[in-house]
Amino acid sequence: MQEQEDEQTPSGPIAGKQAGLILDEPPIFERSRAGRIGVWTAAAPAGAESVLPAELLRDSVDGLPEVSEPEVLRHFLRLSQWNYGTATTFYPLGSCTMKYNPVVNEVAARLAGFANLHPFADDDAAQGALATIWEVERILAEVTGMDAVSLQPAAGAQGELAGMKMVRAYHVDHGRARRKVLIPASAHGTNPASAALCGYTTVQIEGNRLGLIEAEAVRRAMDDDVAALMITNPNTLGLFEREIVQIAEVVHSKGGLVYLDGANLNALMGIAKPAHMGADVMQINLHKTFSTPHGGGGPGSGPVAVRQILEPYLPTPRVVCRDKTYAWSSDFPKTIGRVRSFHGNFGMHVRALAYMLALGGDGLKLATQMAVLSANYIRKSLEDEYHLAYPGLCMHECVLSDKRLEEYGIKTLDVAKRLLEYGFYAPTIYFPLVVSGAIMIEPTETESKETIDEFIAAMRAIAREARETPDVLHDAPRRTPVGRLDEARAARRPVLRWTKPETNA
Amino acid sequence: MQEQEDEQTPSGPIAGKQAGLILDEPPIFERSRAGRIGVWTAAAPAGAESVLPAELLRDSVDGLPEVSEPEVLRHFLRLSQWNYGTATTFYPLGSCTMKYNPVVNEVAARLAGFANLHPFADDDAAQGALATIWEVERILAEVTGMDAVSLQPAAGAQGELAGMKMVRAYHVDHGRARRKVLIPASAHGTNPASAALCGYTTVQIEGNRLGLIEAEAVRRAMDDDVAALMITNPNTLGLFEREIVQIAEVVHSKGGLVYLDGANLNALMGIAKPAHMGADVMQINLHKTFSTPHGGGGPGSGPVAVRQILEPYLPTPRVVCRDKTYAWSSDFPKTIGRVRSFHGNFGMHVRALAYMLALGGDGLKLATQMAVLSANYIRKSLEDEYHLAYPGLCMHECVLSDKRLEEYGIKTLDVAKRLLEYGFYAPTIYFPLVVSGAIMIEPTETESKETIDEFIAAMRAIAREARETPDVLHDAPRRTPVGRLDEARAARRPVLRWTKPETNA
Amino acid sequence: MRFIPHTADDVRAMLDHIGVADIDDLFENVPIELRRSATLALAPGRTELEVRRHLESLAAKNSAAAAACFAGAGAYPHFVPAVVDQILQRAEFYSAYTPYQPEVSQGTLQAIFEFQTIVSMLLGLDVANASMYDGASATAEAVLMAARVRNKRRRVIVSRAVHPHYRETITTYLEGAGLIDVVEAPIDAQGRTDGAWLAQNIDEQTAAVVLGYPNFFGVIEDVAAVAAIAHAREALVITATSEAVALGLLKSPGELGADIAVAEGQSLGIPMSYGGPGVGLFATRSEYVRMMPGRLVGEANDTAGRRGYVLTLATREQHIRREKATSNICTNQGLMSLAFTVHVCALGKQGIRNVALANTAAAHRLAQRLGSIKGLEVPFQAPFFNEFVIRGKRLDAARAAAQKSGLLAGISLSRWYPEFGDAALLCVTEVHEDSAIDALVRAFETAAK
Amino acid sequence: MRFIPHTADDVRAMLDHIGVADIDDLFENVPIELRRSATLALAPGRTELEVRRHLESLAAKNSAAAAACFAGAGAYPHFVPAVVDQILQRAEFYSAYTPYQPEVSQGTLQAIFEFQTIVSMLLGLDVANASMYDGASATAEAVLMAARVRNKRRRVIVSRAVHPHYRETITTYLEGAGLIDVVEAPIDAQGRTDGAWLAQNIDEQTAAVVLGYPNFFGVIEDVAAVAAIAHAREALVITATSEAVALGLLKSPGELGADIAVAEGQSLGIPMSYGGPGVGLFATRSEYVRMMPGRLVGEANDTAGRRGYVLTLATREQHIRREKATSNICTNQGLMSLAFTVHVCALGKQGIRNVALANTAAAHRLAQRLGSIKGLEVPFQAPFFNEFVIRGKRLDAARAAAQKSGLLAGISLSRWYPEFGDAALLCVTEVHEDSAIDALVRAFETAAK
Ligand SMILES: Cc1ncc(COP(=O)(O)O)c(C=O)c1O
Ligand SMILES: Cc1ncc(COP(=O)(O)O)c(C=O)c1O
Repeated sequence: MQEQEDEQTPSGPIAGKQAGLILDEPPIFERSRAGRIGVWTAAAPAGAESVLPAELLRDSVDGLPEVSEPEVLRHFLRLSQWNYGTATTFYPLGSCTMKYNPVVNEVAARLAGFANLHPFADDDAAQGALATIWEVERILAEVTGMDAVSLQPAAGAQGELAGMKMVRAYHVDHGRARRKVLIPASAHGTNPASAALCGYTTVQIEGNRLGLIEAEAVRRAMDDDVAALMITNPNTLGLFEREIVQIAEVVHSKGGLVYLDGANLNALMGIAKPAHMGADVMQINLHKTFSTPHGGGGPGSGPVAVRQILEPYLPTPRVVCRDKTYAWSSDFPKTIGRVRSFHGNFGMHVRALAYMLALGGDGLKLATQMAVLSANYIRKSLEDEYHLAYPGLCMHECVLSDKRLEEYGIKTLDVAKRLLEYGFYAPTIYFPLVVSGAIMIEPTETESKETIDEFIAAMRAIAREARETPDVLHDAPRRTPVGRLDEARAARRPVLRWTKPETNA
Repeated sequence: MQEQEDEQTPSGPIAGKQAGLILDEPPIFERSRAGRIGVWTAAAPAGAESVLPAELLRDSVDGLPEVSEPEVLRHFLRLSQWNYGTATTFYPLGSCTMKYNPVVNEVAARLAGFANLHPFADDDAAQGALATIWEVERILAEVTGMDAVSLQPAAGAQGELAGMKMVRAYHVDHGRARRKVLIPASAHGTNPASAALCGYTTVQIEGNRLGLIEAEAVRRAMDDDVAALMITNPNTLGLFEREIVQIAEVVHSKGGLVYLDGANLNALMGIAKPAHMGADVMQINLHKTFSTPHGGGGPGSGPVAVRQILEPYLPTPRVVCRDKTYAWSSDFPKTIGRVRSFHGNFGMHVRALAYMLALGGDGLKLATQMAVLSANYIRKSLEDEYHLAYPGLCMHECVLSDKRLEEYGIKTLDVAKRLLEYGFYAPTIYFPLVVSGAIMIEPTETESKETIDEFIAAMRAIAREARETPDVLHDAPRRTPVGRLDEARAARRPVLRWTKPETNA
Repeated sequence: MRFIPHTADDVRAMLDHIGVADIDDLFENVPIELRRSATLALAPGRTELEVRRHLESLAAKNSAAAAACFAGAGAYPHFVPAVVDQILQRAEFYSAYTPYQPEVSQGTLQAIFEFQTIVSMLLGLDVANASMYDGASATAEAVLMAARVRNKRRRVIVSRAVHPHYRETITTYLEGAGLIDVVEAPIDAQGRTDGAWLAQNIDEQTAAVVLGYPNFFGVIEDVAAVAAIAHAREALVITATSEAVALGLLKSPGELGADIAVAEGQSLGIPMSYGGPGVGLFATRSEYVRMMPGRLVGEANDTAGRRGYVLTLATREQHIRREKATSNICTNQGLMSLAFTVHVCALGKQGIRNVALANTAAAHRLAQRLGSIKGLEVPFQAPFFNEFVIRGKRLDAARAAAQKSGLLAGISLSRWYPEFGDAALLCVTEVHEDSAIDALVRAFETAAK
Repeated sequence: MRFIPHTADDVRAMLDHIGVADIDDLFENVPIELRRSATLALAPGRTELEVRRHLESLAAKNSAAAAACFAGAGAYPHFVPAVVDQILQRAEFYSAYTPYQPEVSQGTLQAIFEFQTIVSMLLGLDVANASMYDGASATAEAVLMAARVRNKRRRVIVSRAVHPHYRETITTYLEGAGLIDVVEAPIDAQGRTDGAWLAQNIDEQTAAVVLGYPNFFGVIEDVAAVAAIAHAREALVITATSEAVALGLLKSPGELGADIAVAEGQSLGIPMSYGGPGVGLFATRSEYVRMMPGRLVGEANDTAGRRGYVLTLATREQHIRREKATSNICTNQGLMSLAFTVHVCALGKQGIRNVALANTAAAHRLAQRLGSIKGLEVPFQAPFFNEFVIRGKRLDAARAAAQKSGLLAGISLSRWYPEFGDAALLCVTEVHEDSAIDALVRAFETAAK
């Protein structure tokens, strides 16, 4: 059975090697043995136990593992090998911009002058860090056309939160907060969630049959109780909102603001600036467009950029520059305040700067061009085999669906699981919600044509398998470290932490 | 078939996971596309092409790959995942002391103050490096009991070469070079090869039925044309040469010298000092006993240590210390000269020092004790299922053989290949040559009892399989990235470099 | 370009396949006016060597990074064993996304499951999430969650001894998000939150009370006493810990009665890095699990019964629930939670306690030495962990003098607590060598003369 | 102990299973007198923090490491892109042994196969081995191999312009190993090996002639001319390159007629690290492959026809052939060959040429500037790569002055070449910034006044 499957596997990352060995590794607590230690800390100084009143102290933390350093290293090395990452294979996860993470960024962020710097160091003893933040802000302003930037937010969603808090502060300042925020149906979940966190009611705007928001639709929904439109451009269908300028005019004409979700900035560098589209405020995901690693779910960095009218509301403190000397300033009375401690995920700022300098203006534009080229190439190569949600040119990603596979009993999930067996990570699936069974593919500019061709071949083979041997897809993946996991049961009876097996207790 | 096999697999590193995915990767030349580049070097300065006469220059190097940085990283990451290493699994390779390589060693060797130091830096601007070498020499002298040490040799075999060159220089100095070197039959191949490189004829000494060299056997072979005895202690059977002191006396009584192969020093720290055994000269493999990584075949470091009578012959330059100031000195007229450039594999000296300091005297002794304990535990746990080459206590390793499996058509090679499938690297096999079908197991002190128990269980299961389902062994390994490779054919028609496939040419 | 593999031939072939003449044609849906004005006035790309030199020169301008750092206040200098970064540099970890496809993300998932387990052990609560951005936003999220749990109540009491950044973040997060008042609880003479005030002010309108543990002054709050009061009025107790090492020694928040406990995990495994990235820890009682913000990883079995891990209870989250989600958080601090996990595993049960003991002993020794200098005093008598306040007339001069000798001699408190006058918060950990501590004492002695 | 997992319980259980009472009983075969005197007078173990501090303090005492290094002479300051070390830090690579079990060592094996391919391309010869210790010992092994190939000949000619360490190593290796004389070929006025002398002295007793390429003075030898002479007398030509970057620009040794070409690979991917570890490159014509020293990796197929790699032609080696082996080498420089491979792949065809061009252009510019300073001269007129000799009366003073400004201003030649008087060897590479070059010129100008 296994072998039969193998034969059906076309060329691609997994061709040419045997099934391979995965070394197993239990939760580290099961490796624990009383008395082992992984870092040899100096013995606690004599008398240390009695420095604090005994009633304040706990016993040693029950359950923490006791393992030697070799075991710690081996444990996490084995775990790491169960992951796919962009560094090991193509990771066409739509909306996530899984581009290559340059190694030099990692070196830069680890320089002692950055890594060992306390956030409350005096400004004059931290000029390099301040300059780093300042340079990143300037470059982001240039790329987006916006007037001012704060790097404080920790990720895209927090950038949205900061942005929408500013929208709110602006309106409060101009009379009243207003109550509604318009959000296209295709928007990312963080958009409505962030708006709600600011106390706004969300009003959904539907796209037209081309997947686009029409100025007319916005006009219909727009009134003077609308604080803002939160729009993603290119949108999550990978399409450029062609009426964006008119849409912004509609919003502005009623005193509303335009929040632009900048998660898809990788499609725009050197091509179009959000400020020119009419955006008043946007977040930028450094971990998407500017190559800082996703880290298995963070840390990210979600700078928020604004036009002049919103600048007074930016989070504080902000870097100011006088006579080539940088300083933190909190002297912005209208600020929304802070959204987190210190100065943001500074380590990510360093990495982003390294990337920006490496590419330069031309390189950033080239990145956008090649990302869009690759996405269109994939779209064109798959639209005969898969239903393309919306026809025509796409930007940096394209959205297919399982529509044509349904008749064979195949769902998007099956396609995704089978792709894993071909040695590729899966595209984003079932998002955006407006496309039933969405398969959202974002190649980025850092993948070679050969890799993309292998991916296309795999996708085409899977479409064929769907028609001819659908069970191969239903049973997939069989060659990954584990097979399909029972998520429904996991949610019904959540086991969210390790506990000692009863028998050992 | 595959699945049937799975069921026979007992608990151990591979239990509990599916077969797993290995991502394939061709030779990097097949990834090459004209115009790609992985490091963006500055364009050659204008006119650079004409700085040198054109007839001296080659075209760009034909065949070198052209790949982007993401492809370079991905290529080598995938390759790395096809390897077992001590960091990922138990690696009981006898005679190689595959102990844990502490991570802090790697950090230390990469400190800019070491990594960026030019070997011809003035001594006063390199005091830290000189002190590092000095400290390592002092600690090695203490562990071995020897009087002086040179860290110049690049690996164990080069340490042997330096040592035997010194033996020769000594004898030349004392009249004549002599012509013969006595070497036990169980010795490592580098011993006779090193002796031969010094112009010596080797005379083989057989061990007794306990696997040991008897003083009497040495006496019989010893005459005044014998320059030295090269002896390994503990020997490659993992046995301590009990008559070592008497043996040395025999050799010395005829004016010969005793070369001790110190590759097995991990069995001796704090237990017995080679100098006290009568050794005049020895090499130490820092990459075995002192935890510097083996690196897939180096770099190693093979310091040579001597008693006073041989000190004048040590390689130069040597570190000397006056008033707490260190300097290189070549003022040793009787030196054998240098065996390589500069000061040895200095990066390995830094790592070894980090290790020595971490363990300290007590820790080094504990390492030896636990290494010997683990080896005996394995021996005791397997001697009923496998033929034990020599009975009784062993030191840091034990040698089994395939004697009892022959009747089932199973050879040592089959056992080794099946072990790979169980998730373990194989022991050293077919060495030492004096044991037919040798299986030489060295656990070292850095493996936990649980891991050793898993290994024992696997070995016992394999012995059972040999009797019951021998084909499972013959067919092994089937779950590694490739199966058994045709080594005979590879040697008959050697393909030692990549060439463009004819069709693409 | 070294990160972009497309050759001229590739581009041509791809354009042909798509059926467009050139790259610009791909952007025809972008209005031409936008395209015309999109030029980037940025320098051209640089070689890796140039990039590295530029960043190195910036790093070199942070002289404070080379100082012996006696500053804590939310970011702590601790020793991180090399094994931690060895793991963080595994590209399979750092270059993966949030583990949406569990079959090829078991490494990340199991590591998070271990993280959740460790966090719940340290905080003494049933369940922990996969991380929040940092201690400050985790505290704000805890307050929001408390307001959901006690959704009829309109008030949250936050101790003035909670880290000022955490308090500011609470304020920002709460502004506009429902109609909840934040009331500040005062500090008593011992540096603790004023118990008497709390006894009077926690009422039926109070959803939760937030304490630092230890608080911003390093002082160990009497959480149990506060919890007794709060629980009597069915208010929740939230503790916020910015020095996670303390959790290796002090009674856990859960044991003392906290209903939600959050922390900043930077102290364990993560360099200070000018304040970020760190990692927010978030734990609570299992009865509240469906009200929690953030991702959760749970155990699951595959079709063959193998143990594995998946993202679970996602119906709380923004990508499913959108405006009704428990939080807007999406990307969290994944890799930093791994750093935390590796460090705690390497320390283990024994090691974390040893480090905590070494910290508190060293801090108390220094407090004693400084307190005995004429003109200086340690104003708060309540037990503290590894930070303490020192007060004195010439303190700023002393700190400036220390700085000249390469010491970062604590943080001045006046910007947040003008009422304390000349006061500084000092921190001592296992990284401080005797020589640096002696130098600090000397600098203070000299300035006091 | 943090690297040793055995608990007291483990030890007890293992001893019981073995059937001995205590640890000492395991050593009963070791004579008691030896055991009694084996105590180690060494300090107790240290924590990781202490170890790191100690090593950091030693590293800090190497002030030369921070200098702008204009010294080459066998070890070269080059830029190493970060991707190289990222790969070297993969524990699967660094913690593996020589790939004895090919099925679980394909990573190492394929990387070596790629290394062999790249080395043979760079050196322009058919076949390269898996590495030697360094350039010096590779040269000595080449001489030994030539003596095997021409096993009736008794003489080897080594140019005086070959790196002094390489020459010394040849002498050491040859001493006693057969009866081969090493004869030194003189240098001509251009800094090249004296061609006329060679024409006269290469004879039927000459097994091989060894040239530096470039030679120790950076000068590009006329290998083709020497090869013509040598081959006419059936002597082999060996070239030794210590600056491997030159191979990206200069005609390959193989193309020029070398029969064996060796090199030190440190320049590509490996920090100077006080001179080691580097990596020795070794290549020759395929007809001599069975006479080669060192390991070889070859392509092979598995039982299912899959492509894979194995150690091959091991019958040349010590572990099979023992005293009849072609060399005693066992452990080589595996991980450094990987560094070399990764760096060359990252540079690629274009990049390596660009770097080489940048090097030679910068070196020539500096030579010109220095040569035009009064009192200084560039004595050799032959073309050079990135190193050149400079001579002048007050040179040592100039170099000392430069050192004060943080420059390592080349290597004095007098210890090896007293005949040159006050002369130094300078090296310029892509790492030298204009500011450092200007500072060097200024220091020399000032001293010349
Ligand atoms: C379109 C869009 N908006 C917002 C976000 C939220 O960004 P983050 O995950 O950094 O919080 C994402 C990320 O997935 C996104 O794809
Ligand atoms: C007993 C013995 N001697 C000598 C050597 C040679 O050491 P190296 O490989 O460092 O040259 C070895 C290594 O395998 C060995 O095991």
